[in-house]
Amino acid sequence: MKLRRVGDGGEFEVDILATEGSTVHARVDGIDFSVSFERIGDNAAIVTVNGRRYRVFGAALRDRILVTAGPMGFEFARVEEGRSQSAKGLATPELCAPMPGKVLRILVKEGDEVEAGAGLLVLEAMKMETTLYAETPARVNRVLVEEGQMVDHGAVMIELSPAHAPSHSESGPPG
Amino acid sequence: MKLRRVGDGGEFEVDILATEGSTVHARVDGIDFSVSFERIGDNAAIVTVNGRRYRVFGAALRDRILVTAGPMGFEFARVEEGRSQSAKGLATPELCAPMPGKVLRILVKEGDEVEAGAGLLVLEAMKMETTLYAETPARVNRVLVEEGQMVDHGAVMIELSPAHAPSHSESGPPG
Amino acid sequence: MVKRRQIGKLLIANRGEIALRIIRSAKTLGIRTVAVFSEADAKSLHVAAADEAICIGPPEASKSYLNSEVIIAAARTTGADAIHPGYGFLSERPEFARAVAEAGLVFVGPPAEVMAALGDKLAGRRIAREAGVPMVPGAESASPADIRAFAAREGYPILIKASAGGGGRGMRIVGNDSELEVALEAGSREAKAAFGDGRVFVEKYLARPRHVEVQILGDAHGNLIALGERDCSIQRRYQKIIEESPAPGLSDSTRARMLDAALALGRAVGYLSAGTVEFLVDGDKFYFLEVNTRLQVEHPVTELRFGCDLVAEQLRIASGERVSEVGAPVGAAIECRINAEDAANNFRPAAGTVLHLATPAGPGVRFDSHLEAGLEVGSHYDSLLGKLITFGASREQARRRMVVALGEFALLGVMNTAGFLRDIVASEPFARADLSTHFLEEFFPRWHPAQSDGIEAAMVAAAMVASGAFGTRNGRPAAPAAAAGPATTARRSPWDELSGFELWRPR
Amino acid sequence: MVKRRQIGKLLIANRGEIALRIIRSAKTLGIRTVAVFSEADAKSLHVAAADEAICIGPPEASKSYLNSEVIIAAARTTGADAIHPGYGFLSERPEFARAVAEAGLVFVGPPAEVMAALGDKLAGRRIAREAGVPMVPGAESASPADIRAFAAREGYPILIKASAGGGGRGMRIVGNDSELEVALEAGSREAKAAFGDGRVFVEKYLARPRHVEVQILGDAHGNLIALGERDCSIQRRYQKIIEESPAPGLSDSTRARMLDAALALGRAVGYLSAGTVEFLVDGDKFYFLEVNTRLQVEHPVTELRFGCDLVAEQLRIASGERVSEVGAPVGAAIECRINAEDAANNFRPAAGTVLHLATPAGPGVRFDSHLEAGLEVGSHYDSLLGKLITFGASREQARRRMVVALGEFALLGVMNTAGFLRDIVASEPFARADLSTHFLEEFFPRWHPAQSDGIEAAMVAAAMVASGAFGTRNGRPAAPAAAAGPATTARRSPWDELSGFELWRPR
Repeated sequence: MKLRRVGDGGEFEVDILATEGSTVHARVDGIDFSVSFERIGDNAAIVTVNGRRYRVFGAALRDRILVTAGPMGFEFARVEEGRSQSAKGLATPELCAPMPGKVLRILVKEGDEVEAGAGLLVLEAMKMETTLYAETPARVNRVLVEEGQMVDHGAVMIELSPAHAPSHSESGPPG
Repeated sequence: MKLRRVGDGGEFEVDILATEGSTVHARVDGIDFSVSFERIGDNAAIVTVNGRRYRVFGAALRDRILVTAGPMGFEFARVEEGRSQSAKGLATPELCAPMPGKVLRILVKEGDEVEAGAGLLVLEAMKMETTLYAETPARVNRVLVEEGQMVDHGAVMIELSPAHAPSHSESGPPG
Repeated sequence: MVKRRQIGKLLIANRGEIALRIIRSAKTLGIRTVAVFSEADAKSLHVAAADEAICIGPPEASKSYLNSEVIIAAARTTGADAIHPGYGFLSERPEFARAVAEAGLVFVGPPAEVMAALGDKLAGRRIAREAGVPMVPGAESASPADIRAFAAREGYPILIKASAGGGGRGMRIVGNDSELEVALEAGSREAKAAFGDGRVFVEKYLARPRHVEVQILGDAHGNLIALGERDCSIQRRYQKIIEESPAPGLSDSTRARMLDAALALGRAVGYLSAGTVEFLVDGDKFYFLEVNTRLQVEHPVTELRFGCDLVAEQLRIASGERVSEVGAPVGAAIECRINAEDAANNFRPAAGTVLHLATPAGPGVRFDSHLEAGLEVGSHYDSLLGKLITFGASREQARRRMVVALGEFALLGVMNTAGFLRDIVASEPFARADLSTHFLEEFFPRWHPAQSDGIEAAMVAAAMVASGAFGTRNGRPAAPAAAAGPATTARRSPWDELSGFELWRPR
Repeated sequence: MVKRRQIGKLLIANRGEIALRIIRSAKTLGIRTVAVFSEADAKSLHVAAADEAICIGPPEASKSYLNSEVIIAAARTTGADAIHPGYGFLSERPEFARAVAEAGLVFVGPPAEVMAALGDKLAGRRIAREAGVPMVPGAESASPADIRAFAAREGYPILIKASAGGGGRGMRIVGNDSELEVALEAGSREAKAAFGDGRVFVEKYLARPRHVEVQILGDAHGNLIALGERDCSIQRRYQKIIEESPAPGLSDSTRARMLDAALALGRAVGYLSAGTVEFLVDGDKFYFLEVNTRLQVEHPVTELRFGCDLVAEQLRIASGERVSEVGAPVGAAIECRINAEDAANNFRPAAGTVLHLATPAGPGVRFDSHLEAGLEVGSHYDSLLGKLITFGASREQARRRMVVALGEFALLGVMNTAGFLRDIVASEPFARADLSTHFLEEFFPRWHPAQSDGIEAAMVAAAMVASGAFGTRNGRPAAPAAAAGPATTARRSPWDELSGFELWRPR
């Protein structure tokens, strides 16, 4: 299956090939490796990779897959094959709210073609303004929110379609 | 409804009479009083009694009701009216295992009439021997376990019926 | 003659970890506690921990935690006789301190006048200069001509700062004459928007300074003591993220001069309660930065070294008692702030529900936090989830304990900075204490968990979650078996537990 | 010339809180860790915390944690070069220490000969007497005639003790001649059954003694230090439940003489690693009790006062290094052992699954525990769930912090002693430190939560659980709403949440 790291938009193909006892043979982006996977609770496991053991917790939450390995947290989304086809070149065909907040400013309008790095929308949350950028060129199909509107985590705010080139995400470049 | 404190066998009658907002009017053993009951989670609440607030957690586990109020833990069992009738004079008509363990010795046999305070059975758990006593006179109807047998928490080990007098429990007198 | 006024009931005008922290100390003094909470915090730990709790309004801080009238009314309603403001929110607002006093209540902090004098950056600098505290060369003027003259004298780069501000807002680094006018205008505008006061001042920009601050504590009997220093150089966008005490590598003579300077400043204003005098340190020179007239977020590192309780001291002082005797400091302490931010994605604020939580513990480990399983972390307030503090006989022991403790921390459901912090504390530059306020830009310019430990484990686990073979929706277990059964006595093989899922079949 | 032997990988031959405690210290020293576990402990925190883990057998301790061959084989398999035995299990078995050494591994503890000499009560008493340590008047004989003569000389009551034993097994108090024969026979039989050695000895019974012990630490370079004392008087059936340091009310001269006596004894045997010399204290007199040749459960109270890490010291000493320099002790520390026992019901062992857990934290609070939500507490091992330790500048501050910290503790699913401990620590007799080994019999003869705080709250909550209006089966939430939804922004009234249940309608 194909998963996407939420934020940086990096995609990878991961498959579980086989298991023998507690050993899991996996393939990530064409590279095969084996891990030991021992469940120690409903959503907890000890995963050993290259002799290093990680206490891992995992859960699915709405459209996201949350995983921690030690203190590190990861957020993934499943890239659905059919959808991925129809929105080729975009990691997601939608700009969703990465956290609950208030839409401060909408920087694009329907029909706009935007370049990679163009600001799409400014969200206010936790006393900070966060600008959400296009990571690749895209076309703005629909804007579903208004300035001043409160949005929940995951709310679709802008619908996009591919312009000329590959992938997009709701993350901004490091500032 | 009638509840029994597991261990000391004390029974009390508790009813929720009414609620107004977060105020709960309750009656315990005929005495009416009011508490404030604010849920703060699926099995957590802040309960205020006589101006003192307690963080309370509660859950039903098999035949038991577990409650904590601050650091204090309580274990209750519901006394079913019908059953209570048929085994009048006994808090429980059964001697159940208060913890998982091994039956070391059975001190009675079927048909025995025992006095209050008589040892019924010795259980080994956590490196300690625990003798389970009759708190009131009773008659041993059936012995359902053998010496050396491992038992789970809550397993019925001995069935009792009333002899002459009131209540019984699986707790021992302080030693 | 100092007026003694026993505090019987304390209202804590704050939330989160600091509200809980204050409640704990108040309880050990036998003081009853009143929590206030916005509608977003009704289920929060500080509400459960207090003896009483009262709702003060909707989630927006301006309508709840910043609403001084409602808070003072809550104190009246509950019969509280004192208010502790914590940090942030109303803690440095002289008008709040004044209103509390006028309502006949004890304000746990310095008097409003002291707060007002030191809270204004220009006035604060004047007081510090008069007290003989070294200042970064600077000019208190917003005129481009004056500032150009200053820059010609001291050289670029220079720093433009808001007089009324804090937290980096309104700050601009100016590298040359041509940038000056635009930067001045923008800084002033930003200062006006943020603080309602557009005044700015300029100073010499130090290339690689450290941020070191001195904890002071004064009582109404004329006692004023300095409880060592804290190095808070590791900052991101002027927000401290790692603090420690003592400041590594600081010479004894510099330390002594810095403590003396802080005490001189405190004496000049008759400082009362806990306060912090912040300095920029450049080699063995130090320059006044500002005074924070409140408890700092990072106060625990001082507590661990001195074995004292700064909140208890504040409460003692507020009730007219003397500062406790404090011994010489021992060992070293480090604090890491764990924030609800996605460190991999430009530290974007994160929100969510705590689905699983593992908190560190053990010798020399303290975790001040309001986190618990089920907590909903929203977007209304700042992003601090908890402060992990370690103590050791040496800095190296405290540092290693921090690495181990951060390794024990796990929080599923809210993206946070724990992994980022672990990588920093475990790093060579941090181990050799190569500290400056540019530490992160220098050594961690583009930190990413994908370069880190555990990414393979996470990817495999994610694939298993996606396919339903591991974890559960919303972190809630589906099968009641584990909790309902008796203590298991036989270890099941992973195959037993997992074989029901299709993914575990070869394909 | 002392042999240096760097420990690269340490196997911890224990479980529960102490295994976790040892892993933490080893990690801070850069030592890799190997956990061993029985089939009952596969999901336990010490297993997750270690760098490696290996199953050593079925739940029965005799087949796992007491199985020295399997444990030594596990060390070989994993390439561990040292074994830490913790406390309990194999920690005081000289034959295990010998087998570890013979396998070419480092045993973290004293040499087998020292352990053997001090482990035998009679031999231990002889060594102590020769070292000039004061002894309770006693006689090393099992003959009724000898003992009658002793009693005639010293007066009743006298105490019969097992030579090989510990933990109170085989102990008998004898009040007069007529009880003697039966008690002797029973004590000897019990000693034989428990320890395979029926030898007993007698001594004068002290009416109201305190239990005070001295922590010693010796290295292979001839250094031996004493790290203060601990008062462990509060015991139930010879099991310590509350310990503290310093021993309240002990005069400086008595303390100094006691520390000297402990050091003299340690020097007499060339003591190595951490050990504890236990005394009975009667006013300003003290008498030798026994030596524990291992880490004590209650070692954290010493660590908090001295700012040291006793496990790290053990590991340093085992690798041939010197004991660290330790400063003067500061403040006071108290430890409470939270056991899985139903305090209201004759301290019956309790078992179950941890459905909900709230652990205390804050300034001066340390909680050493392997508890976490979901842990299954079984009946195979001892009942210790965790140790809550508080530190304060004074005993009173430590005590108040303990009361507050115990108040924060909540554990749903396993009956435990936290509430009982809170009542003790909050009590007048404890506050005034009226300590003796009879403390509980004197002041808490029939403690019961029903006389306590919160019973009404618990009864109402229980009624609501019984009717399905509160809590959930097995502590598992039924409705996914709270976790699945976005952060709530409006507080729901209790009515909204509860009105669906029939109980909430008037009836």
